[in-house]
Amino acid sequence: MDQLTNYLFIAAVLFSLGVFGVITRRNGIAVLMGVELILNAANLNFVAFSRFGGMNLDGHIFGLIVIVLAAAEAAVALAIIINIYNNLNTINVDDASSMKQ
Amino acid sequence: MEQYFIQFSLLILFLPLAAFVVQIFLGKRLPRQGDWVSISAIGITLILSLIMFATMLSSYDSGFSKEASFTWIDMGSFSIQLGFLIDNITIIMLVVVALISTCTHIFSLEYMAGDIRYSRYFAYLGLFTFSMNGIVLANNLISMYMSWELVGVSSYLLIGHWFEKDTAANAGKKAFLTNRVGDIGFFIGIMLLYTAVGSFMFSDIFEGVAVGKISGTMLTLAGVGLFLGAMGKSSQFPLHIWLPDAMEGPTPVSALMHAATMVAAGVYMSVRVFPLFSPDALLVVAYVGGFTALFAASIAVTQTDIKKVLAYSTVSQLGYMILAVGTGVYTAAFFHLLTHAMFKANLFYGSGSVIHAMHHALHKKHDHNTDPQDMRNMGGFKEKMPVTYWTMLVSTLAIAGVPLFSGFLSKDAILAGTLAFAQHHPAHLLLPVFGFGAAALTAFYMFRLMFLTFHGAPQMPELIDDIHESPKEMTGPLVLLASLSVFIFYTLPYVDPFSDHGWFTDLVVAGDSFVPGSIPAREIADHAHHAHYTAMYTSIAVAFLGIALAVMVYLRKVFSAENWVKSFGTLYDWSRNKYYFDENYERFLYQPFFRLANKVAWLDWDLYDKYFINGFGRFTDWLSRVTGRFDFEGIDQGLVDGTGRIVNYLGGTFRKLQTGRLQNYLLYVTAGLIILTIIQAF
Amino acid sequence: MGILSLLIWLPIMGMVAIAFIPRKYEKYIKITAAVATGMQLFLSIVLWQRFDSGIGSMQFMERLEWIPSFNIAYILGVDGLSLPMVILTALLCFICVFVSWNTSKAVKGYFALFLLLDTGIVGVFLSLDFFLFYVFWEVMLLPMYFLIGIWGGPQREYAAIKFFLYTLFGSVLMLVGILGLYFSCGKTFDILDLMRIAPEALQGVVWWGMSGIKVIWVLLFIGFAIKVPVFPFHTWLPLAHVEAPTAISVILAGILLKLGVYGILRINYGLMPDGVYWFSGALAFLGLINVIWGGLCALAQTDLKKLVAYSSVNHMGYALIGMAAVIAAGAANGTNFKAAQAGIGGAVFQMFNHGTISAMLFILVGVIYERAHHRDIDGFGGLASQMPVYAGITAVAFFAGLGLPGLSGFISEAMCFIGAFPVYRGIVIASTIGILLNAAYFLWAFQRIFFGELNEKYNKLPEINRLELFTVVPLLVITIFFGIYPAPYLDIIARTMDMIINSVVSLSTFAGM
Amino acid sequence: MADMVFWCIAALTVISAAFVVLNNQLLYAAIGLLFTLFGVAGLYVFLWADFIAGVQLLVYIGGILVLIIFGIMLTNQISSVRLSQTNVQQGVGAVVVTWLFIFLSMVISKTPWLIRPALEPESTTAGVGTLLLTRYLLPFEVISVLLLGALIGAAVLSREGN
Repeated sequence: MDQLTNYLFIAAVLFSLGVFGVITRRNGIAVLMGVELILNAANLNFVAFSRFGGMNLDGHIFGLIVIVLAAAEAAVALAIIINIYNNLNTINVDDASSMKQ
Repeated sequence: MEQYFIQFSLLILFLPLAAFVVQIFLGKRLPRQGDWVSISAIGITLILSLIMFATMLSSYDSGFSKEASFTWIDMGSFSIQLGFLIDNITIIMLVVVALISTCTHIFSLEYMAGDIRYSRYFAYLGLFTFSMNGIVLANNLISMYMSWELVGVSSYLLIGHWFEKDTAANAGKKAFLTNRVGDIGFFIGIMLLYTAVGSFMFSDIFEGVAVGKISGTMLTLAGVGLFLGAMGKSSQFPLHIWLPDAMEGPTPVSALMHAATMVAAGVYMSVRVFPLFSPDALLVVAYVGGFTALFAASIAVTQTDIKKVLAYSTVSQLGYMILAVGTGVYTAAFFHLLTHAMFKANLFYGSGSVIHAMHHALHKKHDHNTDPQDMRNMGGFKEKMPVTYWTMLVSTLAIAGVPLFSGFLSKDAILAGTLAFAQHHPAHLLLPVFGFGAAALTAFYMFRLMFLTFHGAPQMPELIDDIHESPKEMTGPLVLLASLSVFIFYTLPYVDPFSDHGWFTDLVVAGDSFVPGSIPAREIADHAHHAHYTAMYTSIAVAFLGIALAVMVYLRKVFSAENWVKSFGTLYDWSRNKYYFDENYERFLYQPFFRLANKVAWLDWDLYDKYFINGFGRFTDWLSRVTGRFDFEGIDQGLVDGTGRIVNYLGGTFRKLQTGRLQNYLLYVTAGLIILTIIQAF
Repeated sequence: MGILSLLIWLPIMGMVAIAFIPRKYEKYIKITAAVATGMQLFLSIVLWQRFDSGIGSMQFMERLEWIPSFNIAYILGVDGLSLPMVILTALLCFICVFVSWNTSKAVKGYFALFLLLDTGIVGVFLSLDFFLFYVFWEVMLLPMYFLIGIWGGPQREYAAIKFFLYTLFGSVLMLVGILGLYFSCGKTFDILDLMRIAPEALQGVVWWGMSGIKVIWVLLFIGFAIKVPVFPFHTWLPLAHVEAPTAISVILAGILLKLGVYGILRINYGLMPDGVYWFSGALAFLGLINVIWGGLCALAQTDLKKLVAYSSVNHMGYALIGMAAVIAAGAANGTNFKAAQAGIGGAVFQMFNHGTISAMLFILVGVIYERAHHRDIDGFGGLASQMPVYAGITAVAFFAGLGLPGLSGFISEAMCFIGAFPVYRGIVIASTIGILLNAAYFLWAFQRIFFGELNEKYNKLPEINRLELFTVVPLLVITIFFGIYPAPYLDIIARTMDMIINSVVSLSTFAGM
Repeated sequence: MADMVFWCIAALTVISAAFVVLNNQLLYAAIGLLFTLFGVAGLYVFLWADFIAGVQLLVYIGGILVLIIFGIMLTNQISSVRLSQTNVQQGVGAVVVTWLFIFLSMVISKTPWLIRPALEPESTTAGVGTLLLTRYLLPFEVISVLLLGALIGAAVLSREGN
């Protein structure tokens, strides 16, 4: 538990799973959840580097900012999704293609 | 009193200006259109001048002189001082200006009554008096030049007083421009003197001339330059053309400016700067003056317009004065200026009175086509206008040079000086010929004027009943000035009608010229004195010859004027048409000048600008078209669009990868990333 | 912020304020412009009060770093040469706001551009850094282009583009000259530094076989000469003056032309005294051509505004002749310091006087144009009886233009002549013909417009109104005041003129060449 | 003991994360996300990041997750049978992601990480607070403005009848 690589591996797993989710899911909300996983992986890395880099608190700050961004992103994304749903009656990202050429 | 002279001068100078300002801004709103403002201002001026005159007479000091200056411009090195120079000449001139100006103001009360620009007229008179006094009082060339030009402007404004008439407007412009020609010479003279001496003050300049800071050709040129100014203002040949035209102005103005004072400014200036005229310059002065005297008299002989006769007579008399300056007897010139101012102003007032009467008579008959100034329409006015007749007769006798009258004294002094000059420089015999010839002609044409106007049968009998003597405002000045044409006023305290010896000759004594090598004034005076009797007898003889001729032709009709006209055909035509000066100036000076101006303007605008400057524009335009073509067809169509077409083709190929599905892209990205790292790793 | 900065930036503040006023409140826009320029005028008078005329060098200096890597700084200062010009600018701009009070086309844009122009002009007069000088010089150009091109007469686009190209051509040459100075004089744009360095640093500089001083002198001279305008570069002027709206003609003639003379005196004379000796003969000769050519062209015009425009060409010729007189102070010409002072003082005074007189003339032309809707001199006649006050004021303005003593133009013209006479006798004598030409074209025009029988078409023409009187009378008063008592003006400039003369005389090595 | 707890939490995190991306029932996936987030918070504690852990709990679980569940509820009629979804390109995705994981693992294990000696664990709250209000004041303010903007934007976007 006192090894950097352990945390990095866990973060790598989370990241890979998040990417997989984003690539494969068709439901917008599910895609969003994949993004949350990716963000958590990144956050975990930040904090881990902070801990093993001499308890430098800068990493924590970045982590905080990422959390805030995630919150903002989630709020906006969900608002968009609900809008799409209200207009198209679906939340599948492929179906929302009226802006496609 | 002498200690107050500077203050007096200030008042004399600025009171008329104050009247001018008041009249311009308030004139129309004041009761009686403010004429009383002008009259009281000029009246005070006259009183102050007379006080100064009386003081001068009581102290009886020929060397009196008082000067005051102040710094007007001071830039460190370059500075200009302005100031007053008050000596006996100044005081006499101030009295002349104030006196004639006052008479004119009073005369105008009636003459100009009911004029649409009545207050404006008085305002301009004030401006004129101010600037004329400025010339008189100046102790330096700059303020003299400034006043000089201002006089020109007031003359312009007054000649053009009835500007609705094109002739009046033209005459004003002509007067100003002709004067400007002279002024350019004046200014060049000033610059020559300043460059050499470094000061504008008369005293400094004279000193500089005396020590030889400027001499030889330069001094002559400077003198001629200054004299050119005098020629313009005093209407000397060949710049004489403006004065007869200036008669378009109101007659009182003609009396004040174009007879007595303004035109005399040239003479006054020549008298002032006489000490710096080099002998060569003086010769130029003498010939111009002498020629003008005879030349103008010969024109006056045939004129029929009463004011034109007087105008040419003025030109001729001014020529006399200039001649006197040129021959060195400049005090005689100034003396003639003084006497001439009185009798010529009087003659103009007289003519004004006649014209006034004619005008009213014609007005009553509703006749607007007959020229009220043409002597051929007059005749027999003697009984109808006795005051006018007698006063004019006195002045005519004076101008003709008949003993007992002022003109005799001054003219005699001039002729004596001229004769003496010719005796000592026999090469210049022509000068006295000019002088005596002009004297004979003067006597002739003046009496011709008198006879045609007042004697004989009325030419227009239907008018004669309506011709009346003018009111007191007009006859008052006539009587005053006529009485001042009697010799006694000039010879006191002596009573010899055949000698000019009097207060004037005692108080105004010629000083030596400052030009090294000139004849001393004492010697000139001696020469003139020796020539005095010869000149006197000759001048009396020619005067009576002229008068006799006039009597025989126009009164007794012994000779027929018509026959003379026939036998002198060409000469008569030339004289009648003023030797075609106006026409020739028009043809050889003005017209070519305007053509030049139009050519230059055409060159500037239609050639230089249109073709040369805009040519740059056209060339650039052409160049830009060429480059534009190259740009479009070569670079744009070939290179740029070629690239575009290739890209278009490739895009068509690769577009199949574009699914528009974000997740596909993400997959590609991830896959690409991995492939890249694999390549990197191995 | 010093008083000089305030003077420069006040109009810009006014412009910003105008930008926030909605388009429809035209009245408030005009009032804002009037307040901005009025405050500027007030400040310039304060500046004049606090100015010490006993000192010839720069006063009220301000200095801020701007672009240190190129030695570019924000340097302002005022001396006897620029102070009167600043006051004149402030005065004319203030007056011009009222001249254009009745503008109805795009009022907001008009006044905004006008204030920008104001800033540019004052900036040029006050800046002491060459780069800043150039920036303001260009700032001035652009609003002028739009003001002529949008609010002008029928040929406005043509006139505007011509003005623009002409001036831009000059600016480019000037920029090359500036860069030449920059690189040959120790890489500084500070004019005061350059004044010390340039005369020596430029010694012996040779470019392509030509003396560096001569090249830079000519480049800068052409740049300024176009503004003056000197003879072969003058044809933009009649067109631009004729087509521009009245207020802009006033600014053009009243101030912009002075920038040329100012530039020559400040830059060419200050930085390259050697060149002055080399060029002064040509300068006087160009002045002569300006006088005669401008006079003859004016005589031939039938358009009143064009006549006044050509009279500007004529009048600026006198200033050029006066400027050339500065070499009279040199040893080669008998160290006639008096003449040099008279000449250069006359030239600088002529700048101011022409500024007031030509401004007056253009305003008066505008007055008649607004009533009769044409400017054909022969198309009037007899107006003196219909509009006596207008005729009287015009008469004074015309007389001032023809150099009548008692009005300011006379003194400056006379000083120019007197100063140049010892050095250029022939040229001065030839150019006195100009005095006659002045009188001829002004009096002839006056006669055709005002004298004779009243033209029946115009028997209902209204007299000049109060607003127009308000714009003309201050200029009239100044013209008369300085005509009678020029000392206040000459006191301000005298010491600075001494400095210019001394720098030309002492730093110049050309005198012996 | 601590080791075991660590591995348990690590396992919980990874397994529930896999559940999130693989389960077809959206609601279950969301529940899985809940556990993942808990697990990450636990890991933070092991990394001595007490403040971040707290924030993780408050913001992620208390805010974002609730928001997501709301989203799911609102976009699927309760009456409709399955709150489910289908997946695409699973095969290719799996291959690519596996490769990605392998690559990341290689990077992690081969990199000579520079490890600084750790200090005694202490509360980071004060340190983070100080940093936020000194060195990172501007980013802090910017991010708060961003958050505010995002919230307002979200509110505007989801307004009825838009």
